[in-house]
Amino acid sequence: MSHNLQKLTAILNSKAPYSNSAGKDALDIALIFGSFEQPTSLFFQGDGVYQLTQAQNGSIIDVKDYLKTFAAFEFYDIENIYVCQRSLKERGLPSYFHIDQVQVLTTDEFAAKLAIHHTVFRF
Amino acid sequence: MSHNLQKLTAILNSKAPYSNSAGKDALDIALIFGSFEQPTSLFFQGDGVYQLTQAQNGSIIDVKDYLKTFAAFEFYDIENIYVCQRSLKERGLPSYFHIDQVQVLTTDEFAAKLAIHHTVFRF
Amino acid sequence: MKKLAVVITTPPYSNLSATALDYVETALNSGVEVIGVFFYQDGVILANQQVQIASDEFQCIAHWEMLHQTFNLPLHLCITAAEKRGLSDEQPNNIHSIFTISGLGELVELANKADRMVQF
Amino acid sequence: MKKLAVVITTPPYSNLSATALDYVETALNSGVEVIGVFFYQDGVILANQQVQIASDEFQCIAHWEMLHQTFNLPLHLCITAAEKRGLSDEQPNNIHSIFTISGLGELVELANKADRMVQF
Amino acid sequence: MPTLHIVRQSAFNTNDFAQCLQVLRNGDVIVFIDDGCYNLHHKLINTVDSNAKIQLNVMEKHAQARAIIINKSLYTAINMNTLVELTMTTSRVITWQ
Amino acid sequence: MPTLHIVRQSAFNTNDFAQCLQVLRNGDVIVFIDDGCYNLHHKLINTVDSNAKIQLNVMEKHAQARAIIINKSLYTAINMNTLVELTMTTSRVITWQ
Repeated sequence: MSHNLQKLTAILNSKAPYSNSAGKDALDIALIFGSFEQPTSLFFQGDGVYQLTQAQNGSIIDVKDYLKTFAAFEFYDIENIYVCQRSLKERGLPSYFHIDQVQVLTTDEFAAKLAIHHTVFRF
Repeated sequence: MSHNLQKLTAILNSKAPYSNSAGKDALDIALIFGSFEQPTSLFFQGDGVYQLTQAQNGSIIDVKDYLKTFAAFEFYDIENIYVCQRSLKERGLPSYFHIDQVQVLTTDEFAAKLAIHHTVFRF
Repeated sequence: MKKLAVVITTPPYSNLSATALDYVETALNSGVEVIGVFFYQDGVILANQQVQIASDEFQCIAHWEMLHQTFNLPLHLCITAAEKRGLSDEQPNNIHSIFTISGLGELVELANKADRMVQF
Repeated sequence: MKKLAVVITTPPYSNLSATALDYVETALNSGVEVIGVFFYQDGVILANQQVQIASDEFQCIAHWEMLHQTFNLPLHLCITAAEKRGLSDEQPNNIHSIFTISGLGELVELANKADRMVQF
Repeated sequence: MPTLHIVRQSAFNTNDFAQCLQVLRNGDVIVFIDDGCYNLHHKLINTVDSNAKIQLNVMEKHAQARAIIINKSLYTAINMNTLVELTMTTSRVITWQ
Repeated sequence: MPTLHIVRQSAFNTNDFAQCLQVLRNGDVIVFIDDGCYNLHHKLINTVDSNAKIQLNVMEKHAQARAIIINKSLYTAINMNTLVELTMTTSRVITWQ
């Protein structure tokens, strides 16, 4: 495989975690890119921010809780994790999350960060 | 088949016609209920009102234009066709349509009509 | 006893279909007569025998099979919707045997016979 | 010449996938090098040989086959997404032969090689 | 002749709940399930006319799985048995999904 | 380094276009395709900062199929060839679907 370490990939999450499989599908991509040592950033906007909420428990509704796998991001060197402050506010959500290293960004900062990436997948 | 002519079925359309197959799936149900002589009403709300817009032409984008089949409603004795006035207004759409017999209802009237039906399918 | 019919339009890889299953199972266990479940739109994918769900994830189909057998619950597959999604009653190992191949006429029948029809 | 890769996540029974096809065909005809199309999520249903679309509706798969043959266009099927939706490379008459069975590693490869990656 | 409205979508993401509110009638019953539970904290909920005697219910386990706090002075937390009962005691069901 | 935003959903139905607007930067390019064409008549379009030099394009045949009138003083009607070109001349693509 040809490596180009300059090529940055962003995964933009826009769906809530359980009713839709988009979050899991995006996670699978993130982990593969991580395991191939591709620099990858995660963005959470809109209902996607619900994927970061503390104290969720999918097992209550028979979901294998893929959110727990988020703890592995560090192992995969996925260290750039950004959440949209405005989306949090609109939903009355606090700025603490079930994983560390989440950076809360204003819309301008969020837009600027997204714009340094070469590829953006949105789920 | 047991017939119960008192049982009224409503089909509530909420999706625009082309990008989503919901409109076609709803139409198939309407025509089957019609062919079994079941009293059936059609409701259009939200982006569903776009299914009634005049001068659309799916063939431009390779869609077999199921909207043309709406002309068959009369033949199937589907005569109660209701559209939400508020949804039209929000979208800047006029009150004329590609089929006759469409009744434009205020939200209260729309809600009242819906509430006389025994079964409501929403697509 | 009141009669219930259910239409399922959500795919098996979404948790929405687990909710539908939960609802039907609860109805059956509380003594409601469920006269049939009709699978339409993406709901039909459940009937594909080749669907592979990781073994540590919720096995929806095994649960439906149990309900079908325990309560003699009719599971109707809309064949038109199924064919659009690659299911075929002409291929071996394709449509799970707990499903009855049906058309939309069956939905008319269910709507007629049921006291209440619910979509999931 | 710039290299393009495309990811398709929308199902064949939606007009959204016809747009994706139109985009890829236009790119190929205008001389862009399309290094691969990767089918993911509901996009994988296109690869199911048993999909039956009424003969008077747009035959998406026939068109993809033509592009595959004319331009030697690689069509990658994400097997994990496919298995969730009832496709199987262990069954006969199941996955259309124009598709290459792939994993998400192929998407990494495409993202790396392409100058631009577009999702449809 | 109340209608049971089963709301399954987040109003932050789609227009479905807004459409549901447009057809609400006095005495109707709402049950928030699945992603519909997010609507407990959406401003649209404040547009429900308090004189219209709308029953607001939440599927407790669906809210709990999502770590959504239920204000029990506003919402009744229910289980699946209650949803089945409500299906039978109301006159029709509309699922907003 | 402009971003190409491909908008495929109606803002009357989902929140996607609103999210797109939140990440718009000066000089970005929007193309409305599929149901995204309905956004030409959505009030959100008025929130696009006229000083930000955002290019607004519409896939002409997608609008035409839907009988959507294109105000050509505001929008550039394009074909699929132009979308392919825009993909290559901008720096990245985000698809809002």
